[in-house]
Amino acid sequence: MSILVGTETKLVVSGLTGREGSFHGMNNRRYGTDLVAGVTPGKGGQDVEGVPIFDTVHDAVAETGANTSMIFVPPRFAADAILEAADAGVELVVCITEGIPVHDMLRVYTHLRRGTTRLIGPNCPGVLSPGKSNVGIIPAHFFSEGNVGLVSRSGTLTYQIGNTLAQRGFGNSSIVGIGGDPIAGSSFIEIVDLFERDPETELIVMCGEIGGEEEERTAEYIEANVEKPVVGYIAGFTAPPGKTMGHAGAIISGSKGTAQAKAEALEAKGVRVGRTPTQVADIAAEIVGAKV
Amino acid sequence: MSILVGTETKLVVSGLTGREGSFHGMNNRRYGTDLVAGVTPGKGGQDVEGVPIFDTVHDAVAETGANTSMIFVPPRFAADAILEAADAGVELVVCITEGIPVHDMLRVYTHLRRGTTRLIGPNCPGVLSPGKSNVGIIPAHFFSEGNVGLVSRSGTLTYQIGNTLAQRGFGNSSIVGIGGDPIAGSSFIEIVDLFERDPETELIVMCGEIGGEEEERTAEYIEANVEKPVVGYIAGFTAPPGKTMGHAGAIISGSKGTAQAKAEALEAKGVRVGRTPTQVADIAAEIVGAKV
Amino acid sequence: MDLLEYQGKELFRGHGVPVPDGRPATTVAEAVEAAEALGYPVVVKAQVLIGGRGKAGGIKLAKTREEIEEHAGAILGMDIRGFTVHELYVERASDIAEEYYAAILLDRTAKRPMAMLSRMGGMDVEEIAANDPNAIVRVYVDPLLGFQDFQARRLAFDAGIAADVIRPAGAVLAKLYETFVKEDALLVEVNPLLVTTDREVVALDAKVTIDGNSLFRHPDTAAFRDVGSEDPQERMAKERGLTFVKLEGDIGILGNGAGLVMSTLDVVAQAGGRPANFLDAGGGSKAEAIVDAVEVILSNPNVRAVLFNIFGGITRCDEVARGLVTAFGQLEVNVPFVVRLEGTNDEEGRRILAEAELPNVHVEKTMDGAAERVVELAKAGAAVS
Amino acid sequence: MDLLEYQGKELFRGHGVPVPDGRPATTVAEAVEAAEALGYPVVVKAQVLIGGRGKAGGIKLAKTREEIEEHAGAILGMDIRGFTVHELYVERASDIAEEYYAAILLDRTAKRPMAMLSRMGGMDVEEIAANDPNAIVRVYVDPLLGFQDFQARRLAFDAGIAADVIRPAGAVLAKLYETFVKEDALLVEVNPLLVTTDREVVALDAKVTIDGNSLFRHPDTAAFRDVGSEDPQERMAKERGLTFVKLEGDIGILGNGAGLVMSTLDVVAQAGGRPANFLDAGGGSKAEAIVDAVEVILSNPNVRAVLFNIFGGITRCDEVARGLVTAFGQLEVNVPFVVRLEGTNDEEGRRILAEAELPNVHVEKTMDGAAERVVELAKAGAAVS
Repeated sequence: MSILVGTETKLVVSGLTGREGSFHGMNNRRYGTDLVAGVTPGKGGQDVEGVPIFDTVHDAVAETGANTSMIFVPPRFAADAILEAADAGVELVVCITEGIPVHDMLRVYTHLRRGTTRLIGPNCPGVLSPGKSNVGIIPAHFFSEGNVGLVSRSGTLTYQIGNTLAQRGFGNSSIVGIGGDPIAGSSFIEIVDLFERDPETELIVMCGEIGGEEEERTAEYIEANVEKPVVGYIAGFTAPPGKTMGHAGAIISGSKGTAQAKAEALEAKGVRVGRTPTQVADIAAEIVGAKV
Repeated sequence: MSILVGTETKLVVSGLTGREGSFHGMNNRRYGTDLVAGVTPGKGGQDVEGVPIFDTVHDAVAETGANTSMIFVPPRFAADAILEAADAGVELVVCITEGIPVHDMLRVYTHLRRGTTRLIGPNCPGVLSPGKSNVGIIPAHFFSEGNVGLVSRSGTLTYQIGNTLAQRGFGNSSIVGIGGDPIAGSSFIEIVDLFERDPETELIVMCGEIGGEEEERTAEYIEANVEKPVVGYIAGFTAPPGKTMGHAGAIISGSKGTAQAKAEALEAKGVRVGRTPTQVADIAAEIVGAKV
Repeated sequence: MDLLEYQGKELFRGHGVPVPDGRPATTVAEAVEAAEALGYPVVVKAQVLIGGRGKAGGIKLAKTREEIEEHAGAILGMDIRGFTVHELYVERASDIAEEYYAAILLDRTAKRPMAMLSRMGGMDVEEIAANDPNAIVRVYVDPLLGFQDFQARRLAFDAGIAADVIRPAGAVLAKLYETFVKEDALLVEVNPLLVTTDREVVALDAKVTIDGNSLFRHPDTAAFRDVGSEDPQERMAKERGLTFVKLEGDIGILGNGAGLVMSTLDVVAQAGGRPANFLDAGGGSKAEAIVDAVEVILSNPNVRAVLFNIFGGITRCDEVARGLVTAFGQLEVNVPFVVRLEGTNDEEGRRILAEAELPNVHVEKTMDGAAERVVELAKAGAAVS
Repeated sequence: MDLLEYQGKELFRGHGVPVPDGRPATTVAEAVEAAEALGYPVVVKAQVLIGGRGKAGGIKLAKTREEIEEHAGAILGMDIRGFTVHELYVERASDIAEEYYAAILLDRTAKRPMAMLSRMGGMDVEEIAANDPNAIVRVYVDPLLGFQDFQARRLAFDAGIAADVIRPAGAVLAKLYETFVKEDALLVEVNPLLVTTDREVVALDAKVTIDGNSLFRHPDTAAFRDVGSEDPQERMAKERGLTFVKLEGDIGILGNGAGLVMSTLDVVAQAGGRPANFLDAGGGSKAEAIVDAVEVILSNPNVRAVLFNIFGGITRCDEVARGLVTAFGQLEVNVPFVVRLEGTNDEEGRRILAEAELPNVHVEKTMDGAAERVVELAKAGAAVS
């Protein structure tokens, strides 16, 4: 088992004919992901290394039964591509694109919340279920199958943490990068909840950052709803306070959002927090037993 | 029992300080409706015959526990008043106002569908549950408690049908005018479904009009889901075909929408249709037994 | 409220929908002036609220001053399926490469806007739709989200329009949707949506219906209201705030509430009569409205008898009775009236009528009885005349 | 992207938010010209991206030519909490009856816009909020539905603003929301939102933050970008597309990905070091980006050692190594570098570095080890100098 992507994943990539899209799409296919289609308006009927290209996601879904979409189009077209995938009935949309305007994502997020399509990202590295399927840009060769579910707001830090864990012998059920944008399609809580219900996952590692209140809210959720052990990591203890000109942000967030506050919130709810990636691996090893 | 309004109804009226609002609001109160509040921005703190007025529906709900709203504000402010009532957590909004722009209602309707507030109307006579509560402008003195649930798209025709039934000795569980606007908050199907689940209702009378496909869709729903006997009436057999300039409407509706088509659709699904109000009463009497 | 072609195109221009240059004209001289300003060739088009103008000879190409004079003169005053041509639109002629069909409308069943596109425009679209439903592709629009680029692409690819105009046609669809929303339209239809030989996408026609309830926020559109082209009786009714539709029969009908009036028409028809009109005096009808309504009904010379069918809710029957008495005092009434008053203050209303002793006014208690009586009286009137 | 007051007010004007007449100025002469054109009394205001201008003496009333000359001269070049004043805004003075506070911002937690109103504006709103959370009332806005009239009324009534300005204040809130959406703002804040003695509601200040990702559709706003008021090192980084924040320490940091860089800062701090900067070379960093990054880092004279912490995903470690070799060829490098390359093509990267035999470049395999090493080197460098 794994979460979000797996052997049943049938992937359609919006932007497969682009440089990045084809590089990572083909990378995912080489990993074993069932890449069934690409979408590029006006290139319907062509193919990329044998993968058929369609003009619309609707056509791709109708012809190939794609159930998962990866978005690799430029930021100004990405919101539309997400909406298109959702409208075509795709269950999971993984949006890699970075730099989508926040107001675009506000509309997309609010709309998607009222439907059944789940969005991961944008500005995220995607989802990897080692040994099964890779949808995104996570370098899969560092990771092997195992019992640690990893969820993170940042990209390379995810690889760093995952790699540190791997060096201690841990494999992963799934690795989910939810992205660090202000409006992310999926939250820590939702992914932690999926890991909680995933039989393969025995330990959940949650890798947060300064800003927002996601980690604090997740701490409360974990205490109330999660049986499996969770190890936390928060980046940004020495980050400079953001230069915010207005007061409005401070009014609504108060002192929340610092790494210290987040780590304390997690620890107050019984989630052990590593101060470095190495400490995270140490704690994980203590809890479920190191393999190395 | 009854549907939508009853002894548990606590009514707040938006526009209670207006001429029509106060006339009908007080009329409803005299009937026994628990009129707990009125809302008129800027008149908070005043009262109308002892009913407290608030500046916002939120205040009214917080102070009085109102669970039902009646909208009596002019058309250009009515959409906002509906949204306000829904935002304040009111369960049922009955909008009497006629002449609300269709695009306003499109937005309101789409928004409300994603929440839990039910809207009756706009441009409707409201809901009467004889002997319990009257929310709207239905002249209650013609109707008495009984076992016939009546739902209608038009106002005076409802009274006419209800009165014809009353003259045959039928009383009503509830009388619901859903309004004839292109975008009505509640459909025949929803009200028929409520009557189906209402223990007091033994017979459902559904009073439609030409235009749209509501009656046809309701016929299908009734066949599949409704056990109780339903009697139909459709107004407009001799109505002139509407003068529509464009073709688009005809393309999407085809030959649907005529009284003949609607009556046939209902009869094809086993719903008997009276050709005049008197025939409706005759059929009702045949089915459940005339009282007079 | 239906707009004439040139009015619709004025709205289109305001929202960036490309349309050929053109000018309205109400006389031959104005048409010539317009053509000279625009440059030949031009097309001169009858401005009437009915389709099939081309087949009826209401659209003509003019390459010279002589031709525009000839055509404008011929078309002005022409009768097109019952509509007299009072206005022309003179437009620069376009070089046609492709003719598509595009529309945005409110789908009452889905309670959503629907956008439609077909590559088979320029002809009778209803017929095409009947023969091949797939020829016209459709998408629903979420009114809170608005029309999305992907929906434009989907329409364009599914309709199979030319590859090189998929982008501009999509942009036009988006602007048509903007027109639909911002102008409070119920329908925005373009047939044909033209691709010129220069591969530009242009709206060659415009059929726009505006929601009358929204006119308070569209003063410019409200000013379009062209009373000149309406039936004079319907215009009189509209000016007085009454909902009136003229019919072919001889029994004048008045009721309160559209549903009740429709039902009254049906009951009269079942009794063997032929209604002369649909007239809804509205909820809460006051005495003055009744006087107006009687005047409108009697302005139709075909009327041989009149049926008042009032079920009082907000409307008070005594008000209606008073209005009728006033109307008999102010107007010359030569046909019998059957009056059925039921509901709020019905006894008072009947008392007022009885006391007024109006000539040839018959009070009936039930709708069925009233219908039978008015049919009898109309037939008797027809036999006499 | 934060806007200066006068830039924010320009956006406000475009959306109908009432603001006093005013003109920007960069010299005393321009300020005088502005004041003469506007008419005295005027207020001359320092244009800096930091609050507390008034307390710092950056806002002055001028009733005469002499006063504007004096104040403009004093404020230009003034240092306000680390920001040098390069620009002024000269504005007609307003007669103040009430001072409110209004803001629209993105609430990241709820993932919705939030509108706020308080009748206690004009002072330190953060403090008021801390003392009395109810002093500032808030509503969430559904981004698909938009800001509704009832929400404006609710804010106004709940905030307890003067009854006679509830309507105009609500209209201003609606226009601020329009500004927020149409301009792709993350924050629109007005403090004070003024009620003049004529009972007009006017935005006396404007704090607007625009989403940098949206600038492609706001060319006018993009032109506002005022590089003059930024730290020169940060400006250099921005021009080269690098995310850079200057810090107080002596260890230059480069990583790929914001999260990894933050983590690197933390690990260095845990090892006893003090980072000199945050620099994210971004995903997929190419050799040229690395050269730029090295130049930016070394432009800080405090730097005594540099840590490269790369975990290759999209970024290829060989590219990073090549970039570093190029940088050493083009730039004068006098401090030690610790380089940790892991991930995609890491062996190739380490081979390139080994072959280049760069002076004083130390390769470490783990993040912890690299952090310890760079801290040692920085301390050694500090001891030497």
